[in-house]
Amino acid sequence: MEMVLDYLSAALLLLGSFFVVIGGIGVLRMPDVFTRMHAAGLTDTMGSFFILTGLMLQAGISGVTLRLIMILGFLWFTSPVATHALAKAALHGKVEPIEHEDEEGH
Amino acid sequence: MMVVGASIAVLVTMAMAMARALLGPTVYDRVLAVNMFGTKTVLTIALIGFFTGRPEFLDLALAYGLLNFIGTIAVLKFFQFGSLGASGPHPGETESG
Amino acid sequence: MESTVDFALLGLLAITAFGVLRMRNLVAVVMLMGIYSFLSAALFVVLDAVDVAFTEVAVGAGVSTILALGTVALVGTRQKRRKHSPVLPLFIVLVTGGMLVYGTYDLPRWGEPDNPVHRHVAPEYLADQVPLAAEPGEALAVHIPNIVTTVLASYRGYDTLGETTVVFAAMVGVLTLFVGSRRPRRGGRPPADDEDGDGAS
Amino acid sequence: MTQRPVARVAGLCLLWYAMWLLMSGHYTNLLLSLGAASVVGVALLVTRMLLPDREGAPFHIVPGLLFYLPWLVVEVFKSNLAVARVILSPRLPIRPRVVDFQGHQKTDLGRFIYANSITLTPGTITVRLDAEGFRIHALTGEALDGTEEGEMDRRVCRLEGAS
Repeated sequence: MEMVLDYLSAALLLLGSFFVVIGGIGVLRMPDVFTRMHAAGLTDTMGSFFILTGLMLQAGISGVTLRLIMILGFLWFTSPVATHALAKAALHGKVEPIEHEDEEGH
Repeated sequence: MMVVGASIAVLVTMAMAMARALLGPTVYDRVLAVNMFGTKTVLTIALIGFFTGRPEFLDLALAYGLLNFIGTIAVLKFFQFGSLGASGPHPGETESG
Repeated sequence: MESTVDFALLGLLAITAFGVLRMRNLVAVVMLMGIYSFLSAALFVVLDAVDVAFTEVAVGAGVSTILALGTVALVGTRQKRRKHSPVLPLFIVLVTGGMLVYGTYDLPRWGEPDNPVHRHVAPEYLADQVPLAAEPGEALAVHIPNIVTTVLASYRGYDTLGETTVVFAAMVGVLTLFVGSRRPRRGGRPPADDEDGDGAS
Repeated sequence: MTQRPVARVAGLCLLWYAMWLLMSGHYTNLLLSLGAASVVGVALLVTRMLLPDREGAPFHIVPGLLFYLPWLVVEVFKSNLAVARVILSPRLPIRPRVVDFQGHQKTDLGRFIYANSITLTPGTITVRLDAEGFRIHALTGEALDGTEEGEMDRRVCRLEGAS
């Protein structure tokens, strides 16, 4: 049982690391601020979800897990609001989103 | 230990977010990078707490998450509602870093 | 492993510092300062200085960013080219840095287990064994469950009070400057347009 | 209004105190009373700010949320995979578009949940939300024209209706 949990936790952490790094790459590769927000969303949603769930499995049922759940909840509630505020502010600041139909970006 | 691997992954992403903050080009890219950096700091502290055996540091991570959000919102409000005064160009314009 | 994280964080810190130095756009500099704060806070956590880490994030990443942006709003977003030569400041920095490095030779060796810093109060603080009363065993044995709160609000209570006073004074100062600059703006943009339903709740 | 404001505030107080107890983990008389005092203080503050209304303390959607959130996590995971594939492909096949559309939610809370759910799934971001509807920035065509959006709309409607 211990070992199953350990392996499961490691797998979740690996998945989380995967999404976090991909999101980071995306933030570097994407051509404008709006498309970069999508990539940053990757790290904020599934990256944090898998990493924090992986840690929860290691912590077991305790106050630590409660705190991890709260961190996850805060991140998932605040990240879309922050992204929306950023998008709205960027539009307000006259940043036009690029709209390609056929050519590739960048 | 996968916790170590995850920490390294998060640190690498922090470096990439910082590259984005350095490159810009608009101020909103930088805000995005700082916000991302903040959430990655939360994850880093959670992970560090685990591999140093001090998960009590999660209280800090909790506070960081909220402060990061409030900071981002405050900064964006600042840009949007134009309390940037009459001096200087609007920060939304592309600037040469 | 812990040292790897230390070095990674320190490296990022150095890059951020150089970025702050090289950039001429002050808004970008303020954003980088926010990153700098988060990095140094993470570093403080690695070094077990939880109270400093907490203050760093609350003050450094939270309030200072806003204060610095307020200042930038007043002075403009471009850094002026400097007119004086950098020789004298460089000299002063080198001398001061050299003196500080010289001073470190008098400090106890870093990482020795029987250094005063490791033997004095920290273990007891962290173990949460010390009652708040002057003498152990007295009636006032409040065990605050949270390390950060214990160190920040109890053992270092006056220190924290001083810090918050300084930050509050700085904030009031900047706000006073804002009040002074409230004349009709050139752009004439309305201060708020609340057409959106959700806002930033 | 199915619940009176007093009941709402009382519910919030209970929630906060439970959270406080779980977070502190130490149960001495002094700490318990300090916690109760802070809960009362916060309750007075938010009541003065008129926050605990149907939007500020939406207890009525909690049962629906228990069904909605797992579904949302799965959706977020799927769109994460899609965006990850886009990022990793060497030619970066993005086709960003901005589209307007209408949601069918009746309350502000429903619109809020829908807009945030859209933003939470990578590949789509709500950039604007007002009385006329939603404006979405989509990373690719597929992120937008899947049936997921209609499905999400339906589910959020059910969530806000299940009071």
